[in-house]
Amino acid sequence: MKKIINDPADVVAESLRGMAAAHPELLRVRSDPAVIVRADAPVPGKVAVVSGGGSGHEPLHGGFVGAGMLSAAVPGAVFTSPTPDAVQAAVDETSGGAGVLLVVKNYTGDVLNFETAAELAGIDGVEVRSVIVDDDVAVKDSTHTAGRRGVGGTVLVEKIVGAAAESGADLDRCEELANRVVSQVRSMGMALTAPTVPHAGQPSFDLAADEMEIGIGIHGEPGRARVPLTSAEDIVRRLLDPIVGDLPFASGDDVLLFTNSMGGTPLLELYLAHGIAERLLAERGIRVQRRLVGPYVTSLEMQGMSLTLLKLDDELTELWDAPVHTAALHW
Amino acid sequence: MKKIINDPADVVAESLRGMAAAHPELLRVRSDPAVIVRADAPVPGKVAVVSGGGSGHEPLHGGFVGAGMLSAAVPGAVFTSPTPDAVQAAVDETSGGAGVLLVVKNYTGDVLNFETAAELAGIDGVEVRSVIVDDDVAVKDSTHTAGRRGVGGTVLVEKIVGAAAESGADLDRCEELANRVVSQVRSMGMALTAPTVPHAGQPSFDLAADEMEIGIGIHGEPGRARVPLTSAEDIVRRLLDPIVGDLPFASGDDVLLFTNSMGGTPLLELYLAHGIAERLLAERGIRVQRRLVGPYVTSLEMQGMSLTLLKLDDELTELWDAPVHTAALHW
Amino acid sequence: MGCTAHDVIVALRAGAASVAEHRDELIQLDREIGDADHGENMDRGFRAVVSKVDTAVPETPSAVLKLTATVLISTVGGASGPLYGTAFLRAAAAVADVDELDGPAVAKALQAGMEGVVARGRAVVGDKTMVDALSPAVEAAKNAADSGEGPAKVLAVAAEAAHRGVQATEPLVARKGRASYLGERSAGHIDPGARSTALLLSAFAEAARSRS
Amino acid sequence: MGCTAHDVIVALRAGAASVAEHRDELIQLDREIGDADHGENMDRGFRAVVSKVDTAVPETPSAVLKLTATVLISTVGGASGPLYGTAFLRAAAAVADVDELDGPAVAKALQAGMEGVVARGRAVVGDKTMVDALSPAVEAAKNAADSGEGPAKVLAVAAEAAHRGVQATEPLVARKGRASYLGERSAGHIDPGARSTALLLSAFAEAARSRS
Ligand SMILES: Nc1ncnc2c1ncn2[C@@H]1O[C@H](COP(=O)(O)OP(=O)(O)O)[C@@H](O)[C@H]1O
Ligand SMILES: Nc1ncnc2c1ncn2[C@@H]1O[C@H](COP(=O)(O)OP(=O)(O)O)[C@@H](O)[C@H]1O
Ligand SMILES: [Mg+2]
Ligand SMILES: [Mg+2]
Ligand SMILES: [Mg+2]
Ligand SMILES: [Mg+2]
Repeated sequence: MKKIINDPADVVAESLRGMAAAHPELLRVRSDPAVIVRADAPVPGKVAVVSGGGSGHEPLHGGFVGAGMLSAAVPGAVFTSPTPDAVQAAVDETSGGAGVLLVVKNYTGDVLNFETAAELAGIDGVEVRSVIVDDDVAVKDSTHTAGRRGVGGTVLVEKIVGAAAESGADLDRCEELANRVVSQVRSMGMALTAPTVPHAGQPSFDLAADEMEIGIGIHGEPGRARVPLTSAEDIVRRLLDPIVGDLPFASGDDVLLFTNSMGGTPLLELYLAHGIAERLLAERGIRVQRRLVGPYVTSLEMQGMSLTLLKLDDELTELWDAPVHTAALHW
Repeated sequence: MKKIINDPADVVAESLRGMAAAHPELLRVRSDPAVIVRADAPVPGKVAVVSGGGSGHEPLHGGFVGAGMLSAAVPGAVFTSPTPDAVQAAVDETSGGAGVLLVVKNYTGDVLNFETAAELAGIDGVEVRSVIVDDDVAVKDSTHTAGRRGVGGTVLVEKIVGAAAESGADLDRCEELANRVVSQVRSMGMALTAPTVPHAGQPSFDLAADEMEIGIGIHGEPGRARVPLTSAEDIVRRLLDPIVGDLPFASGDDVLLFTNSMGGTPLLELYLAHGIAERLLAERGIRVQRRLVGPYVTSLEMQGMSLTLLKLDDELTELWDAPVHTAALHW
Repeated sequence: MGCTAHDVIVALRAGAASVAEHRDELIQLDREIGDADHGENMDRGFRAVVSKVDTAVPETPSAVLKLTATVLISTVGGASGPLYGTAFLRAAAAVADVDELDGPAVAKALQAGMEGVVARGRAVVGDKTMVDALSPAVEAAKNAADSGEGPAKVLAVAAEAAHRGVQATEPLVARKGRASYLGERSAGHIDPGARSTALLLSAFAEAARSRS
Repeated sequence: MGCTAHDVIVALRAGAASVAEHRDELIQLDREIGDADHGENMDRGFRAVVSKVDTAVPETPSAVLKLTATVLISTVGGASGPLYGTAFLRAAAAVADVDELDGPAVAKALQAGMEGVVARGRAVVGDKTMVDALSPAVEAAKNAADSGEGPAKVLAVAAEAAHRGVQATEPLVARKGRASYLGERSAGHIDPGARSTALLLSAFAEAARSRS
């Protein structure tokens, strides 16, 4: 295993120490349990937006803590959802009296742990609501299964609802907006290589030199299908077609296109793929009005990419454009 | 070779197309020869700051084009410096009458091609100056050799001189500032894996599972020494000691610490390393006043990192803090 | 002879040792159809349990189980943390009023534990989860307790049934948890959570046997 | 019999073909002590030269060499682009007034080319660069021309000397170009630019030979 780490057991804690050192003006980090908190939290009278999940997806979620986005992020062990006490600590640190919205990616672990935390916080008298993000069209949705995963769409939910909370929107409104984004966002990802979890010490799956995984998640879990490696043109089509077909997105729609690197894919390739996606969408008459291109929801050093499409309306566009001051998004 | 590309010969051109699509408000891309130009260039009455070099180091340089930083970036083929006609085109597109400053990384190819371009531009009546960045302490400096490479320090030069140009500083002043930064900045890098250049199709060097390269550059050229893979603590020390010893940096110095990912190293590890560097500098009484942490000068998908230290004074700090609006740096 | 609080602690230590010993195997199973952390999660959790019961010294079996639940919930994370946590919490509640666990109490605790897992995770038998190990274990335990067996025997048959349940997960297509994302590709692999359940029950049974 | 503009074009085509054929070898040499692009750079450049001389049809040897220089400068990039470009530019200037190149003219062109490389790159013999191939080639060419040899023979001895120069780069520690970053580790490898120089000279010599 080739990593710049000390003891694998200390990776998350040591990384958080570095993050705290890197961004003193944006955030503070508390430990035991670990929570990344906006520097000026709690902000009185405003809804706090809290998210979290396993570590290894950086900058998700800690890189989105700051004015206009998350009030706190709760980092679990690598690829392991955080525990309820940690989520509860985040609620305690950020609650400003106007309620707390938990943004939860739809994984059994995240849902169960955040659910428990919400119960505990409710007992303490803090009004807590949860929104479940499940944008991954690679997973078949059904009431009998765990349902779709939350992936790239999570960033868009966090940005938009964070902007609303910053502007003073109340908890009902933040919840409604978050659910609106969830209902209008779809994603799909692929991988060329597997990530290596520090405590596991070996790649999460084996992939031949001429193969790729389509419909991959962000936890090193294998994808839906293993297929021969093809061209960027083909890869982008394979991701875009199911996304567009699912909502569905139609000619004349205004959208935000988010081209995401899974970590190990260089920007050179990512922009190349983004250009193809823009062209294919233009051919369908779908109008890309906003874009985000970069490594924002990663799976350690995994090479691969995902595409996320959000149907925009004036309100969502305005909230997307609103100022944001975090380590990873800043405008 | 596992990459999200079409024909290897078209990688740079296709990537630039995607970049243009991604950032219409920041930049435009002209082709034949390829140049990434700030959207509002030329800005009359202001010094234009132009840089460039081989592609594959993204976001360097194109990601730094925009208000407060670069007026244009000239992307060569992957790891190959651009040709003089391309640099000249960048000068033509950005010259606003107050002169043009070329920020050149110290590689024989870059120096020769930019030198020729400066001559050509001079013939056309545009006043052009060059500053050579050579911050890599891994390379022994001598008048009989090619000298030190330009690496991470380049970003700091571009940011600071870009801010000065934006504020209306004249060419003399921009040149003086750029040279001041060069004289006060030092870097060193290491790698865990090799990058694969698309046209080469195989990794630039072979490295065993338990080895790392210390003193690596950003072009897939092997480093100064191949040593057994060690801990993050040891790696950071091996980079920091030569940097601190070279200028030298001393107790009481105010510095900017730039912890850079070579591309494939995840943020989780990078923050961990950054935390160690902050601690080691604090132990020496060197005061970290500003920081930059992320993948800013990369070598495709290479796993590894570099550290860059810049000695700050009030003026440099103010210029670092000045607003910047580019794809990769924005505040 | 019933199980005292001390006996339960000894059993938990044995469970923790078994989890530690099989950590890499559980990681490998989870690597195949999940995210390669189940062994690490369980090991982290049970280490914490062991170090906690060393200092806290709870006085009834129920108190030991409740402490175990709290520690697991706050250290394991992932899906298995809340699920195992709830199982121990419900087991604690089910035996709240006794000082020693006899055969029927052990069977009742197991049953309550499983009901807790189902209440939280909504999995049914055949979904390829720890429920596939728990369900036959609970049934076997109940039968043994009904025939008047003591804790050691009840746990022994439960463990045996659980291991059969583990094997039965192999051909299944997962419908719950992370493995469900794989669809058909999840078939042909054993469920890691079912495996850890069976390992724990075996360790508990062995601890009870050597005590008796 | 001297070399006309047409002959120079034929020689350049042969050079381009040789570079294309050895593209991967040059990449591999550059991979060992550089950045794995020399073969790609040269191939891109000489392809462009060939397609340019097809359309532009320059009328004198000097004009062909000058066009080659401009195309190389604007397509090769890297260190080799300006260096080879300058070499062809200076060679063009050196033979500006003749319609056909005789032996001495070829030797003069080579000499001027090398001086151009040195003027730009400031390398001396032993720095492990293309100068290590050019320098013996220039000397051999001069001697042959002085003894009255024609272009074919002048180029042949130059090529032969260049190949010896290439071999001589192997043990050297690089002091110029990208390989110099490797310090002592650059020893034990052949310099890619020296190799491409020798390949070009061989191809030019072969073209001249088959014509005569
Ligand atoms: N809904 C569920 N009901 C019961 N057990 C489940 C459920 N979801 C997951 N599990 C169990 O949890 C195990 C995985 O645990 P673990 O790897 O620690 O968590 P995660 O899946 O979050 O990485 C699975 O093997 C399965 O036995
Ligand atoms: N200063 C110099 N003088 C002469 N030749 C040089 C010099 N620097 C580099 N070279 C030649 O250029 C070759 C490398 O060319 P190339 O790989 O195309 O460019 P780059 O080094 O920019 O990647 C070297 O093998 C060497 O022969
Ligand atoms: Mg997990
Ligand atoms: Mg090069
Ligand atoms: Mg798991
Ligand atoms: Mg090269």
